[in-house]
Amino acid sequence: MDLTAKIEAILFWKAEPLTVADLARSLSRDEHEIAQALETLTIQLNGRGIVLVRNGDEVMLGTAPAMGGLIEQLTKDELARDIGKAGLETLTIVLYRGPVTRAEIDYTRGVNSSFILRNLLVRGLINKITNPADARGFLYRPTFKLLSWLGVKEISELPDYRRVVDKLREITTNSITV
Amino acid sequence: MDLTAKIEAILFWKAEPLTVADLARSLSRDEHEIAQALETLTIQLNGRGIVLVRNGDEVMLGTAPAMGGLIEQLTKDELARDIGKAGLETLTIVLYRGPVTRAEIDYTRGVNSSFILRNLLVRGLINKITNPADARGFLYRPTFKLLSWLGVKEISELPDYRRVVDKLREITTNSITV
Amino acid sequence: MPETFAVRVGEFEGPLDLLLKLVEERELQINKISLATVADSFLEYLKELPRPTMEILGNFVVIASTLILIKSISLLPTLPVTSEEEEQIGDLERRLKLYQLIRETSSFVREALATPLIFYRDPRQRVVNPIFSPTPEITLPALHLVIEQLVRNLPKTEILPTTSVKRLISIESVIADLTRRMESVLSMSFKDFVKDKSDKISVIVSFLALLELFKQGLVSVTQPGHFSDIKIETRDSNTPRYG
Repeated sequence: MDLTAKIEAILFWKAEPLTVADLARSLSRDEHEIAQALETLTIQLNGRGIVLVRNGDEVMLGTAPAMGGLIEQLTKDELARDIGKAGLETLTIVLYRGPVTRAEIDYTRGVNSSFILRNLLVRGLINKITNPADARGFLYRPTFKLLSWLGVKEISELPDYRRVVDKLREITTNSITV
Repeated sequence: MDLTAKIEAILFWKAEPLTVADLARSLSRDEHEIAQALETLTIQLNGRGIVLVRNGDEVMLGTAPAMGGLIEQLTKDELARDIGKAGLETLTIVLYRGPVTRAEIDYTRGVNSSFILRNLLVRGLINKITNPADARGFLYRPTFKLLSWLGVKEISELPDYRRVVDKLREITTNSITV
Repeated sequence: MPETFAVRVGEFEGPLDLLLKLVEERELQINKISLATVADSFLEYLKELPRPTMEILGNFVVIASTLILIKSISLLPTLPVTSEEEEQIGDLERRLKLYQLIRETSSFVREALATPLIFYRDPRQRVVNPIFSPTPEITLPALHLVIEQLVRNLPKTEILPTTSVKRLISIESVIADLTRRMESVLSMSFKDFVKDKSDKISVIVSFLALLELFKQGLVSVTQPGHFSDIKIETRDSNTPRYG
């Protein structure tokens, strides 16, 4: 695989801005080679759905500017759609057990929750904070706006709060291996 | 912008599995046009850093399998790929026989698979969909995560896929129970 | 207990796994003859199964019943076999072949899991400016309903379900029962022997015990005609015989 393809793969996966120096280090090449490969990548992406975005010495991949309208429409559609059973399940676990790890959400639901968590984040129903116990992980908690939408001033006003939390804690405490 | 570029932009931006029907709706095209554009996209991405991954009627963009080693070095996450014997057998049945019912998995393994299925669901290696033939039941099928672990763009790239599928069919054809 | 046998919670070796191991150990093909050959060894394992895992035992006994059928046909060729039983035997052969193929293939899958990977974009990175967008479904009563359901469906502390399994009689106790009743009646028919055993598994286990005694030469089994009952007699020469 050539250098251009490697850069494209890294930028695609990272989904955040990287400097030319970052790329040079990751790929064990000098910055001049990286800069040349970035030129080639820009040309290769011409007419495609994604483009190379440059900002000072930082680069990242983004959707082509001509796609702006389409993406805006998609965002609107996404927000208008119901969150469904998966969304309600994930939301209740975050409400009753938050701040909570994804592992506990997954275990409680019995399925993997990564896509639905993103959806709830985009909708501003939950937010994530760094896990003090594990710097690489996150904890999810309800937003204040969600609480006021539900008309509760604090979490303990949720229906049956004490009993549900005790039950959830009892069952999940010893079971999560992640 | 042509349809292929639009699909590429949506898949890039969404970063989650989309069905052909989802794309058709978002782009106001019929599914046949989408399917053709996906073929074109697969060819256009040939030799690039990213690939189109297919799983049943869903598609998603991922990094090219040849980049796996490179990105694995860059990722700090521990990739826990250790799966026990029961898990491997169940994954094999889901991969080569899926979408498949729990009854068929149990029948094939000769033991109750509910515990191992829950484990694989939580790890995001399989997911379940409603069984079109039985609304109360589920069918289990591989996820994009499982395909990515295996480094294949679609299930038919699995080792020995054709031979195993043919042999499985041959054994089960005159079966009474399944 | 045979050292190759291990029951591990969540990842135990099932009956097909065991049966396949027995056939492959002897480098045999999967067919009726090889299954009759390994039936005894399989039933030995069945005797050693730990008590608390009734569901696992249930899985084993179902397979055992078919093996006993195969074994008894090989011992008593005159034994009448229904077409349903023929199917049962054919089905076991197929299941074992199917399982063998899956197990073989799972080792390819294990190797494939070590090859380079495909990576996806981290979708969480896309959350830039969340726009508060609740939907009408998000209400306290709806959330309450959902959490109650989740709590109910959580796996309980004991992982394996222990219900739904018929009570099983240990092979040892059946052999003891058979011996005791033989001593008092001297000669009895198999129908008498199983008459107060209503469920299929008890009959199967009884039949297994009978075959075991037959093999050990403790009883003689006669069957006057193809469809007649099997007669069981002790081989004690001091006692009078009839029948």
